[in-house]
Amino acid sequence: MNGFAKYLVQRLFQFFLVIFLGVSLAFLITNLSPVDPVEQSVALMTNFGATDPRAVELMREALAELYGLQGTVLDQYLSFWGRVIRGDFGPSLSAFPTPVMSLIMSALPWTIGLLTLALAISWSLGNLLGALAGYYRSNLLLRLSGAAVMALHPVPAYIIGLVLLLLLGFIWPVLPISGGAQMNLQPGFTIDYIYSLILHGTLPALTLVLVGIGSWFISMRSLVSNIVTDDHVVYAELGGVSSGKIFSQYVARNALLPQLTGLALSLGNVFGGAVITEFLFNYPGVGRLLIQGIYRGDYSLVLGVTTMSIIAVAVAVFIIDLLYPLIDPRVRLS
Amino acid sequence: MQLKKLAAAAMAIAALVVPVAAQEFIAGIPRNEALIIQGPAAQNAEWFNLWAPGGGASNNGLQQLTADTFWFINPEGTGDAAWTNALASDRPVYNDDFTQMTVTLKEGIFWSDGVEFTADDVVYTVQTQIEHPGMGWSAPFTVNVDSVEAPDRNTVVFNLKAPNSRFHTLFTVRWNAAWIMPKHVFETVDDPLTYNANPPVSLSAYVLHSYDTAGNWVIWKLRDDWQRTSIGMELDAEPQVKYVVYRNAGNPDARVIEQLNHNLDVINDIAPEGMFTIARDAADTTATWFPGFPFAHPDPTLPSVLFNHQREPFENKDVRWALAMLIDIRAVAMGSYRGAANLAALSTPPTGTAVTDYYVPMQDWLTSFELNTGTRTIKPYDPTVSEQIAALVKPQWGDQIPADPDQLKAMFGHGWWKTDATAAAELLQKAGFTKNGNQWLKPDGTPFTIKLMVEGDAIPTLARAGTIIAQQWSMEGIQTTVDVAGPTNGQRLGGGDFDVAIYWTVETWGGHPDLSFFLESYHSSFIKPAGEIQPPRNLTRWQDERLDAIIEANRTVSFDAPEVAQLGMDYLKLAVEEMPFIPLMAYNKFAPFDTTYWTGYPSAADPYSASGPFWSNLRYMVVQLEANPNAPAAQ
Amino acid sequence: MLDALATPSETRTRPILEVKGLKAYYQMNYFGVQREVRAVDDVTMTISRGEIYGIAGESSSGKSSLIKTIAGAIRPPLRVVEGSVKFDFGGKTLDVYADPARMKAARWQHLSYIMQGSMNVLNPVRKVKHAFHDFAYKHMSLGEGDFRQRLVSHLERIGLDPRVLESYPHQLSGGMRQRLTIALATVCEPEFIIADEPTTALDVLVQQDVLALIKDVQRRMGSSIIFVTHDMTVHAAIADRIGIVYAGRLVEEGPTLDVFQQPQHPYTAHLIASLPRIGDLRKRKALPGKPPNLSEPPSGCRFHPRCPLAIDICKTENPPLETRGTGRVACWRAGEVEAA
Amino acid sequence: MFKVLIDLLRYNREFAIGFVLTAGIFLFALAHFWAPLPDTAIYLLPPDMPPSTEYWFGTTSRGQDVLWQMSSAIWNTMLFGLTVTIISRILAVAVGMVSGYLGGRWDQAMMTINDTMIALPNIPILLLVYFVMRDSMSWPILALTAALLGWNYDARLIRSVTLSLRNREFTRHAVFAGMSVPQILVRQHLPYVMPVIFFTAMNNLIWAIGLEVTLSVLGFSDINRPTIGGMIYWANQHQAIIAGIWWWIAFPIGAIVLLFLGLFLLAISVNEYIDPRSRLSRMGA
Repeated sequence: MNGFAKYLVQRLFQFFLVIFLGVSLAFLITNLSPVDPVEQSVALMTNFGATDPRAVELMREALAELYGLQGTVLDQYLSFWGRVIRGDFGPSLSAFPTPVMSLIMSALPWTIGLLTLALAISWSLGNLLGALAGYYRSNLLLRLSGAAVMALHPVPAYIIGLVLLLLLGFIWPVLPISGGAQMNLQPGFTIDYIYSLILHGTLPALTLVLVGIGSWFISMRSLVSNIVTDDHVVYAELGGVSSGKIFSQYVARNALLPQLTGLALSLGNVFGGAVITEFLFNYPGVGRLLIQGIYRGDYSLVLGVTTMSIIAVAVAVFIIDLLYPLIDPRVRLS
Repeated sequence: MQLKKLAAAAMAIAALVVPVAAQEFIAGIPRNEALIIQGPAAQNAEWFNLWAPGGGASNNGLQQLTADTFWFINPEGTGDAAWTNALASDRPVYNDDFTQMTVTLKEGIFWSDGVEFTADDVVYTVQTQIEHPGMGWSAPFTVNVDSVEAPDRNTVVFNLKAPNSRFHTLFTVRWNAAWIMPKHVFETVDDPLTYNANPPVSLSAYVLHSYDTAGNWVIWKLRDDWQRTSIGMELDAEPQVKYVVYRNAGNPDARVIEQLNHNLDVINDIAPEGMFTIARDAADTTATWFPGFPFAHPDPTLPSVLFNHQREPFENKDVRWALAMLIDIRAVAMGSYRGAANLAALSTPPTGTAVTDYYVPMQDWLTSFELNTGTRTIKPYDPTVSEQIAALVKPQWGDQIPADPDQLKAMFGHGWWKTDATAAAELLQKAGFTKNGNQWLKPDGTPFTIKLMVEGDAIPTLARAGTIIAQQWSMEGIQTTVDVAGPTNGQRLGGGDFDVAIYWTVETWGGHPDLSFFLESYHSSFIKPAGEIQPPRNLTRWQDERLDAIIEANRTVSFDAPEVAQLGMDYLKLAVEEMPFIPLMAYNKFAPFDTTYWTGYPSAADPYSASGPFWSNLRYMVVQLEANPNAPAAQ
Repeated sequence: MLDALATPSETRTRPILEVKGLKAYYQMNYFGVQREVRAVDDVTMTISRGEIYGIAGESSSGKSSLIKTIAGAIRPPLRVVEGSVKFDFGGKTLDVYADPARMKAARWQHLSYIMQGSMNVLNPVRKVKHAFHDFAYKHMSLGEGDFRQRLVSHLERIGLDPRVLESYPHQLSGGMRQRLTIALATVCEPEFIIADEPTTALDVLVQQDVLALIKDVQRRMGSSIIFVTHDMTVHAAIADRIGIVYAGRLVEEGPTLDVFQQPQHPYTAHLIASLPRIGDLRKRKALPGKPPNLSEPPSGCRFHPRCPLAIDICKTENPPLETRGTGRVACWRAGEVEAA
Repeated sequence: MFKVLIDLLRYNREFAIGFVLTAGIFLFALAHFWAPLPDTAIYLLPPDMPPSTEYWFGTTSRGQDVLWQMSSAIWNTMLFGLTVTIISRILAVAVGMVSGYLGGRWDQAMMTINDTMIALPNIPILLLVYFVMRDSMSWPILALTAALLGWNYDARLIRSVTLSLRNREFTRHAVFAGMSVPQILVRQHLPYVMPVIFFTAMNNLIWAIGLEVTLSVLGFSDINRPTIGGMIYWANQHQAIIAGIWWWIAFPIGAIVLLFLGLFLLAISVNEYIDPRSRLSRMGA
């Protein structure tokens, strides 16, 4: 049990380190930004309509107070940590005065849902195919499907998404290409709403799946082709254990463990893919929020989203780390 | 067993795909009662307070459909037809020295919650915003208004701190204006700046029905008591549009696809190619400002080549003229708008009344205008540009291009400057520049290079114009690189952090010859030193006594006085001589309408309203639309 | 069909394992490089019922390949090129390489295998009991309960606490794991057990009782064992007969005692000579050179480059394996060898 | 090494295909030095011309020849990718080998930081950097940023290899022979790590190019400089797809996919070649 405790402590330390470095990095980068929030929103507000020149002066002073950007960089850094802990990134500039946090919170469920679904599919499918391909090396069909997913694997998410959008949204318009759910539909556990969620989620999810499945396939296949030469597998074969059982209980099962760690390590990149996909399909998630924030020069929003996504990914990784021992006895009992 | 798996997967996808048609496009709302308009991705979806910062520019229908104020000007209208009394029963009444404005209000107008609208709401609107700096219209009120009172429930009297013959323009809607606040609602909240006004009470014909917390759509529905609004009481029949849906239809491609799929009736703006695609693939279900090429609706906005007068050598008029002479406007028109541009040689948009008030009368002056290149004088104006563009686009559009020169002028503008490299060279030499090989050197001997700033994706046509002009200058020996500023564009323009930029620094009423809308801010007293933020409009920081004189004169004449147009011409002539910025064209907006469900959209032939979905005049279009009898039956 | 006619009396006398002219080579063709390693070269031998047969030889002499080939535990690039391996289970002949299906069915029921480095033969992420279930359950027609009973009693007999069934391999010591693999190999009481270096990885003390255990089990079940180890002391301890392998060939074979007392092949003599003896203080003379490269073995007798007695014929002619006294030997100068 | 290359070419189909694809595309990219027109020039050719004998891949709506645009675009994109790869390789090798060789506390500390960086989501951080740099975001800066984010995963791989070498005979000998740590790492270990570096380099290159495409497509890069992503960006600006100018998008995407495929095949075949187990089966033993 002691070893288990040690493991937990390590993971916990890692977890906090990720958050500390990530958040500091985010603050540092943003703090160098040339974007002056006050001028940003003055610009946002005076873009249209007659505005008396003298009037803008007053507006500027008023806003400087509202956004409260005083003090040295250190002060700002410390107060930023305070805000991170309180989960308060101040008001969004492009959606003033809505707090950045509430924007993120309303967007987060969409992203989490999309990612979890896509990851679940790509991870299990990729691993299944990869494992089969690694174990039954001669099977032609597996070879072909392998070639297919591997050909897709390096293609950037944006391109795959674009192609899907054209195929299923334009040339053969069968799926909604924009938004998260049908308009004017009450959110809730109704058949209609869930069905609508699935419809709108299909294209983005499919994109992420096609992007993700390749790497799982490849790593799983090589893992398996290594494991099959391990003693315990050879021995089981000499023991006359049925090949189905060997595959499931002696090969795949063991190969899944490193893949789980891989899942934790890859989350960061997966999130990146989600950003692009959400932007492409106008999916109301954190990724779209981030890109909108950038397009509108909304620095508090961009900072907020980046920080939150770093934390979110860290949390997800931590959760996986916590689950890992349940599956690998070598960590649990030692 | 693999085959089985694949087959199963295929089945699953098919199962997902097939019943899509079954799900109606908007839940619970008959498609043929709803007008679907391209909206923004509203981030503050829960926010409906128009008067607090950020709320002021919400394009999701809030100000277009629920807010109201005294007057509207239709940027497309001409003469009196352009003017609409909304909440006010009549035009503004000033005293002789323009220190007091009196407004009489219409009777029988009610808020959507049943409370009657009175002069008290107006007084409250002005006073509350003066008390709360940071509210949208606080500053102009603070600057202008000494006191405001309501002698009776239908009359409001504004006492001004200083003479201002244009004070009423604060309450006159072009794109937007100072909207009247519901006193009875805001009274009850402690801080009007943090109050999200959700759900909003409406003073106009439509009221909030439902919205997406993710900000992808807002649905407005016709008020049952629509007659009790300033717009409703003028109508003789109930508006046929029962619901207005502002939806964020995604990126430009998605917008076009959605309109082709009849899921988006009104597009705000797309690239020319998108417009042409719709015109090609859905000609018989699409209405546009011009029935054929160039399709586009010209906004009363003037994209120009802006020079930073506080950076040498752009303070030198000869340099500015030289750069103008190096532009081949035909290439710019073709490159930016594929020819569908309404060119402007004068420094005011060639739209609405400006055509009759300025462009037509000033043609002779333009043709005879002489420019001294230092070695000789030339007549740079070319009135035949529209014919030349017509010739360029004829191969693609054939019969859609008329022969009649006047029609061509309406489509492509009245004329522009000739491309004249030698004149440009002479002007540069006059300014002390020297040419070394194919590279111009500044008087101090350093190479003359330019960073040309464009905003980018937000306004693709201008970004394209920028790249072409940059190329034309580079080819003539002035190395020019395009610089995409993105969202910092506004800030950098305001801060004077640019050499040369493509943007607009001139916007007009469109429907009225008065130029004060932008000209007021051109007075030298507002010009800031480099680095500081310049108030909106005079982004080039052009400074000229003659200009100040015109502005001061304009302040003293009343809005509708005939002198206004005269002063306007003085300004335009001065602008041609000085070339403070190079006007290019009207901001042409491709806003195709889908006629599958609705007909009777405004057009060049019947310009009864602005066509931009984000313009507040849109409400006059919405209530005029007629359901298409041949529309597919509601599912 | 001959087997079918065989009478019980014959079957009892018939050897349980017959290896005829067995040749197994590593054959590689990778990136155009053609290589052939003669790991097992023309081996012929028989093992009778209830016998413990030990195979000895230096490391990389091919003895491991030989036993793998016999167990049918080889995978490419090691292939059987010639010869046959035949078992005789219950009067039925089973040709390992002719009938893989029956071979698979026979595993664990009739013959089990104890693998080299059996530290890692158990799946690290599954409890021990699953291994027993997977390997043995189908062979003994028992209900879950009875099967469980059988396991427990079997483990106890072998001296293992039945609770090990509920633990994971990494929780057990090397010795316990080795015992487990033996328990696993013997739980079905097979007629034939193949053991590849069963004790190598263990320290001396553990070695002793593992050996004792093997011998004990074998006596109780009367099954035959063939095992490989380079450790002559182990052979001395349990083998009835031993065979000496050099460079892929069987060079000498005979009853353990005779081979130890009267080695007939110079190589055997050397192996035995190099064993430490109590009270013997003479310095052992190391054998010059090292085992030949099996991909291009020396001509004639493969031992001749290192043989103190080598003569011309040894360099050219490969000596046949001939019966001599109680055993067989392949050497031109057999007999002139005397135990040092 | 060269001999190995020949062998691979002769006897490994994946490698052969991969090599041909990559080399072919590289040559095609090289051709842009002989382009008839400057690659930034626009509206010099008739726009929207479909593929024909005159314009093999057609022309863009900006009046450019898609063929020559692609040539420069691939060149610039590859240049970006290689820069990222090289910088990140240096980092990965340094960290990986040092950490692996030192082992113990150092190893733990370095790997903790390493894993931390792996857990950081790249794209948001890159976007953040772009958001800060704006138009001063030149491609070398972008490359540097990407490189700083793209080395951790491979550092882990390299470290594990070095870790295994650490306890090998020859390392001890080297230590006794009094070789300094850098000497040991460079002379003794690097040769073993080299194949891993090569393999990871391929994947990293793919990753970097994908990054370039993604960012440029969003317009988050210098739009004056033709790249694959840039081409798609401009095509989107002109709504090329729905306008039916498919060749403007299809050919660049096709090219990039081929390039990816080529690199990928190289990567896996090399991986197979260096995989100790498949090597084992080659050597026999």
